[in-house]
Amino acid sequence: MDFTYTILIPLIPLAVFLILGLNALKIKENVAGIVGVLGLLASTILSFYTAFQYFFKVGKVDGVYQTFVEKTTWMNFTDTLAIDMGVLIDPISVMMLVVVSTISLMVHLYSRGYMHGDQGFTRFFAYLSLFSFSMYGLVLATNLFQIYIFWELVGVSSFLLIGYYYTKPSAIAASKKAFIVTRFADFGFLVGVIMIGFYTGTFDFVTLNDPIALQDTASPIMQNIGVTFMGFSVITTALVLIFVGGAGKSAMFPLHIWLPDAMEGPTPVSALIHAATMVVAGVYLVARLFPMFHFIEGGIALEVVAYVGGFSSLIAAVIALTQYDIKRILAFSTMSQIGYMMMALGISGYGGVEGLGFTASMFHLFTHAMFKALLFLGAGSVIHAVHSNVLQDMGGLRKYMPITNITFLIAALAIAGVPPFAGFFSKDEILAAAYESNQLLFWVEWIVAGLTAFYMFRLYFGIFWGKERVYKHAPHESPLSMTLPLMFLAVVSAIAGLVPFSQFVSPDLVGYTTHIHMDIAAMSVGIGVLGIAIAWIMYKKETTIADKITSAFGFFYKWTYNKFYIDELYLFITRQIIFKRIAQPFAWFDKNVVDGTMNLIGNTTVDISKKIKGAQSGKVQDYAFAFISGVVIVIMVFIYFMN
Amino acid sequence: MDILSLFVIVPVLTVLILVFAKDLKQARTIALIGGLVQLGMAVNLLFEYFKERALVPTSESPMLFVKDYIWFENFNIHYTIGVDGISVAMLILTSIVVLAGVFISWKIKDLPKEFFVSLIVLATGVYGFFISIDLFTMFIFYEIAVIPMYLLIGIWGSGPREYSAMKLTLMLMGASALLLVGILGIYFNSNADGGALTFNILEIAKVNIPFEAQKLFFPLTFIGFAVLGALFPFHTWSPDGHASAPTAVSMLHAGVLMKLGGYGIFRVAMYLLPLGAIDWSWFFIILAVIGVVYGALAAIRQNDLKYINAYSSVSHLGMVLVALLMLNKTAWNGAILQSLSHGFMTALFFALIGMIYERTHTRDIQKLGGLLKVLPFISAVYIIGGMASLGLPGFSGFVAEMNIFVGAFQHQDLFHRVATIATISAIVVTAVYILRVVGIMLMGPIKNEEFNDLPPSTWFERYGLYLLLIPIIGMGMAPLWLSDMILDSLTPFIARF
Amino acid sequence: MIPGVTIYEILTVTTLLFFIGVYGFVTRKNLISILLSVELMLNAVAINFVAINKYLYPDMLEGVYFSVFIIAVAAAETALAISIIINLYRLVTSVDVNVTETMKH
Amino acid sequence: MDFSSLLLMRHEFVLLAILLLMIVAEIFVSEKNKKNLVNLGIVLFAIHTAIGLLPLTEGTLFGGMYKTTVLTHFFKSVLNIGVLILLLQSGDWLRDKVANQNKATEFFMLIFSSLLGLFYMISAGDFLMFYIGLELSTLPITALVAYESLKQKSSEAGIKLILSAALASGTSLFGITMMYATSGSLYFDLMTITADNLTILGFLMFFAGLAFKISLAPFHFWTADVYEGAPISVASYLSVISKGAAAFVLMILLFTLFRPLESIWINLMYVIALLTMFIGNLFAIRQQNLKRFLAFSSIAQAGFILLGLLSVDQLGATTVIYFVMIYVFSNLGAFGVVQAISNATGKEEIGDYDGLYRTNPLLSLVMLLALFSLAGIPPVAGFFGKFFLFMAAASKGYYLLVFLAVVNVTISLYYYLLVVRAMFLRKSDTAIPYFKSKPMMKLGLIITVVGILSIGLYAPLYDYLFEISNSIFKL
Repeated sequence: MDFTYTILIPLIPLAVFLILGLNALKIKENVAGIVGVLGLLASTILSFYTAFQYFFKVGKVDGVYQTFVEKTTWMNFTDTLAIDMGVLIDPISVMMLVVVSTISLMVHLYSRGYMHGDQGFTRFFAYLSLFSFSMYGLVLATNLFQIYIFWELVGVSSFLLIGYYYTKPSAIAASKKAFIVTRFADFGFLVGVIMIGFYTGTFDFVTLNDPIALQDTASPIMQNIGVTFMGFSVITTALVLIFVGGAGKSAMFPLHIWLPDAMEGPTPVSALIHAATMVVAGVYLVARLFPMFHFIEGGIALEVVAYVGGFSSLIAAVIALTQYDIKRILAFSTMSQIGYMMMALGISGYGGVEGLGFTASMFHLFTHAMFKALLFLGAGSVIHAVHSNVLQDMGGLRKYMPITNITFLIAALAIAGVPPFAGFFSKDEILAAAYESNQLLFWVEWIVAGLTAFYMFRLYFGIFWGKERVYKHAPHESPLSMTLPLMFLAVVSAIAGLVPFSQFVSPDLVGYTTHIHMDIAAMSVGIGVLGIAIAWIMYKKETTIADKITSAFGFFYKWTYNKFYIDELYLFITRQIIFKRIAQPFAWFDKNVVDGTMNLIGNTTVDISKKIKGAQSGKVQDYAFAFISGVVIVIMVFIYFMN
Repeated sequence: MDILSLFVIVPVLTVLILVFAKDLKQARTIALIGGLVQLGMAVNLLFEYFKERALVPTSESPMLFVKDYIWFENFNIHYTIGVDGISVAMLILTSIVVLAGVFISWKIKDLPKEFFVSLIVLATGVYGFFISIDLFTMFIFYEIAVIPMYLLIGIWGSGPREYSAMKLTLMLMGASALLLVGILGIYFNSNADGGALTFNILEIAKVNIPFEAQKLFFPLTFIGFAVLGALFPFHTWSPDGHASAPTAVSMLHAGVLMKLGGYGIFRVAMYLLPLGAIDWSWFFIILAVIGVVYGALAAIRQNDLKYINAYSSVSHLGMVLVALLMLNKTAWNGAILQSLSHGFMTALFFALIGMIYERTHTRDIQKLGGLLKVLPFISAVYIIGGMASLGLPGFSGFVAEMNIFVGAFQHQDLFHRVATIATISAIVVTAVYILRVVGIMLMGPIKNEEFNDLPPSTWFERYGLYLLLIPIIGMGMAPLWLSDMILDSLTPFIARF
Repeated sequence: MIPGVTIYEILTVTTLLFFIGVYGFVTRKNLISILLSVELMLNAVAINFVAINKYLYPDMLEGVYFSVFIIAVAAAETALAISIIINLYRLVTSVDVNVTETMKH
Repeated sequence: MDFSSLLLMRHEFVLLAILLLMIVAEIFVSEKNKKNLVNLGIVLFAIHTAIGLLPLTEGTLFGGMYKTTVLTHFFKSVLNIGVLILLLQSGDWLRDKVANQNKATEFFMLIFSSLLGLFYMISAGDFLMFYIGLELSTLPITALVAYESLKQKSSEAGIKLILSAALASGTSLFGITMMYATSGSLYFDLMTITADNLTILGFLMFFAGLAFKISLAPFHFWTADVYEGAPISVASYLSVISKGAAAFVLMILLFTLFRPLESIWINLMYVIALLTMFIGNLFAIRQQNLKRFLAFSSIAQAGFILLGLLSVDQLGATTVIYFVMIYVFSNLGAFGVVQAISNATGKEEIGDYDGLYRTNPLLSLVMLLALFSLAGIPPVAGFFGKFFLFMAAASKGYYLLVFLAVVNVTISLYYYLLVVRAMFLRKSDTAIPYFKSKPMMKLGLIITVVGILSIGLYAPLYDYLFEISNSIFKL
């Protein structure tokens, strides 16, 4: 089967981007919307066609999913090392195609309503297309460098979209922050990529992930495993660095600070980029290199992934408890859920059921994309109605916005892990996998599950129940263009859990069957329901319980509310240390010392010139004296000293 | 027909015709035609080069279209010209930037004729430099390229123009003091294997100059050229010079003239004195890496757009030097690509800065804001330029930097590793200062009422910008043909190491 | 050739004479005196030539002729110098060396 | 001895003839037509120059007292052309200012005698001839320095020059006596120079006298004051013709007569070259008066000349002559512009040149070219001159000296650019208004510009020089 046509999947959005971007000021809103949606629709159809072909027609040969690669050389580094461009079709990339297409199409549709009347409508759609192009390219990348290239491109699309409202200072700051933090992480990624390229001689995923070569210390890839860098094998170091890149994009602690601020972008953007697709790129990256992570030095790098993921999910869940900005709550929730995925990858084994963590992670990525996008779009709908993101400005909206209410509830139940919604299945697999391999992480994640349920329902009750506020004009349900995607996603969120995911996605590309782990399911549902119940008690009607708890845990509350002051720490480091203590002195040093030295040379010359002007005294006798002295000195030097 | 000498003859003819121009209109028309012809020649040369190269492989003849005319017989000074892939690329860069410079100077008011004459004299020097194989000729063209800067900055500049012009000229001429000694040293050692003394680079490259001489003359030649390439701590002419220079001059200077430094280092210092290069590389790597990081950090705190761009040039060209000193093909390829890429990018930036300044009469980013709203085209191009500058894939900067990083990483010892990683870290700092400008100047609220109705970009400004954008994106999207052409031309160089 | 006087004595005298001239040149305040000092130096040289010729290389008269020329040239020189000094005197009514210090640095 | 062999002195004879013709003409020309004497003088000199260009056989006269070779012949022609340019440039000044006072003939006579002196100095084969030539070149020019008898500065300059020159020639002669004592002759051919102390002493004292004429530091102090006080054409003559000839003679003597003392004078030249370049440049930086400015600049240029001497071979000889030749054109260009402006407006300060380009573009361009040539900026001739001098020094491994010399080039560039700055960069409301130069001045400037532009690029000239400069060792 020839999958060359899949190259069109990214190229169509690129074309749309160029058309809209170059004529951003000329194209009318309607045209832009239609062009954008149609373009993406085409890509979506192709994606689904590919998925269908791959999973059900040609992908499996002898029970193993094949990897299809189409590529061409893009640039040569050395005689052996080159960057290729192309498409790689394997289970996870196809799965990602489906996710990206679905969410992106929904967001496109939704944006037509949400962004209606905005001045930069065309620009917005151009950016969305650019993002889609980059994300498809990332997903289909055949090698590390290609993925890095598109990695950067999604970063810049994200930057452009967060800064979409470019006259708003907070949006500018957020876009800068997002870009620079991820850029910092990409610095690690890049070094990692270069290290891999140098020590293994290739960037190619297929070569790198070859499990046989990875287990053979004489293979070209493994030859340099013994070379150490900073205490670890270079390849482990490289993998950890690559993970740093992934952690940056996926908002893992401590590189997560950009994600909440990124909510300054229009809500559809948050749904698409900062909830469903781009932020999971880090997970995808680790999954992409999973065989390497797993086999190199017994998976030390993978352990790092697991703990970072686990810790991030916990800290994000805790912070989410106390936030009031509804999009930020969702952002921390996203971070927490990605932590889940990372953790799951981290504890996963390789073959057969061992690979449950991997499968679960991908599964959760899939389901999470659906319900988290739904949550964001729902939140967007709410914000659209009340013109505020703050929880305190909302309440009792269920009467005004029935569709939003229901779909939001479905999503909340899904994320809380209540069966039979999608989240239940994927989370169950994750917890089961964790239980098998790492008890500590299991318990952490179990608690997080409860916290998740609590803060999600705090949010839900806060918005749709509780006390009704005084609105400037009565909130109303959003137009069909917005509610239709909500409904579609709600349906998907409800039923996606039933997909037999492990049949399609597994580390060793051999499908296997999973079943629900009843004991673990019971535990997780239990704590989930408990969380919901507490939220019910506290927030369904306005009570003072929350305030009491707040004051009881005053110190802890303050720290959580302020996100553990991590932002402030960064600010301190950047503004106080890098800007004031390093950059400023550098600028000063340049102006005064380096430049000063050059000027000093010039000035000294002129000064000497001034000082010696007295020698030309205008007196002929002085001249004569100089003349005679010159003769005498020359004579003395050449007769007495040189001879 | 000698298609290379045309690169000198055509500009000279342009100058001679320009002398008879009566007013701005005539002057710019002549300059434009001259520029177009030069661009046409450069593109034609590229195709001719490919045709010829297909017939004559690099191993047989590193340079093509070689023409040799005896000049000063007694010194064995020849006017020898020829090109390889590197010089072809540089010639294209030059012709594009010159043409863009003419577009940007479309409305120059004061002494238009003289302005274009000086500009094209400068271009002549640059063209000549890139086609020379003879060191003496090369040195002459080098100085011809540098000297018009004095008049260009001094007459048409702004701010402390007299000071900046003088500083720039003296520092560059002071550097050529070292260079001259270096060149003479090479010349007088060019008979080390018993042949005749010669200035011909290709001939000298066959000679093994004694190690002691290489050790002595490499740093001289290197610094001589590197001052033009803004090597720390000899870069200080650059910020002041750029800040005072008129737009087109900044473009040409940063875009093309500073490339003479890297090119010269490569073609002369390293090609002819390889042992010296190996011996000294550690020292200059330190300076160059300092330049990379330091330039980027210094750029963070500047408020004058031109200073930001000047320091960014220090940083970017520092990378060129680092890459050259890494002594392998990949890094060299990166260095040359970076030269080209920086040439286009920085010219683009200076053009944009010029346009913004012309409209708002300030270059202080703190006084500007929200330009995206009032000057959408210029701002959008600025953002694209910024993205290219911070090494975003799809633009030329990325291609160049990746080659540099991968090449630099080929060294396994700790020193090179640290240097490499420090260099790579600059991409983060670059992002900071680029986004700072974008955030403050292009985004945000409009800070000054007067800025609400600024005139939109004119056709000639747009042409100038397109001219520079096309190669930036072209190189970024499809680097293979260019980088392969350069890689191929690097073979004789790597053979010396 | 003066009996009883060696060339060294003569050369010592002329050298002294020469440096007296130099000394006078540097210290005198009157332009005419300076001119006289110069004459002393030239005369010292003239004597040198004659003495060297006579004592060391008596078979050719090179030194003697040279001294004749020196005297002649010195005369011309003096004439020229005096005329300039006179001209200067007409302009500033002084022949002190310190009136010739307007151009300096 | 055959009288026709006296034709070897053709340069001198023709010059003498036109000198005498001028005297005769003075007698026969009526009061009204005095101005035409100037034209006559120039035309006569042009004829002399033309005759001088005809080929001449080599040979010696008077038992070796007078020698002529292809090289001296060539160099005399260079001096002729230089003086011709100078006369063309000063033609207006002579007609407008000098001829009225009935002093035009004197000017020509004095200039011609001085040039005659230089010719004899160049061709001298013994110290007597040399001394006479030297004095014959100095004394008339001293008279010319004090030429403007109504100006105190002119007289001051004259007295400074004559006193310093007398001191210098006294010292020099004293040195000659020492060498006479040790070597037994005054004929260059018969002198046997050995490196004993007395000879070295003699040589050093003799050198001081010649260094005075080339204005090498520390024997240069008279230069600036004299140039400033003298009429511009005289300053120009001093800085170009007289200095160039003296440098040429110095080279001949060092390369031939004093060759045995090579180890001594190489070091001496090394030190003096550095000292001269630095002193000349450092003093030049601050000058405001263009004549003083050019005086110090010419001191620095003299320092560069010494670099060529360090390679004691054909290469060095060629580069020195080549440089001097280029220097003649460059410096005359600069002096010419100064003179043109001084004649028209009487202004001689750098500050007066502010905005000159906008009012007098062509003059400014000539000045620009001349200054660039002096500074050594390609592609004008000065670059080639300097570069080859550096090559000569580098060929013997004096890289440090070359480096310091190029540093000096940079310093000198600074002050040359100061003048360029005034002319091109500045705008001024009181800029010198546009004036039309007279045809002679134009011609004078055009010749210099042609020289400046072509000498460097036209390589066969250098090759020809290289060929003939071998004859220096025959002297």
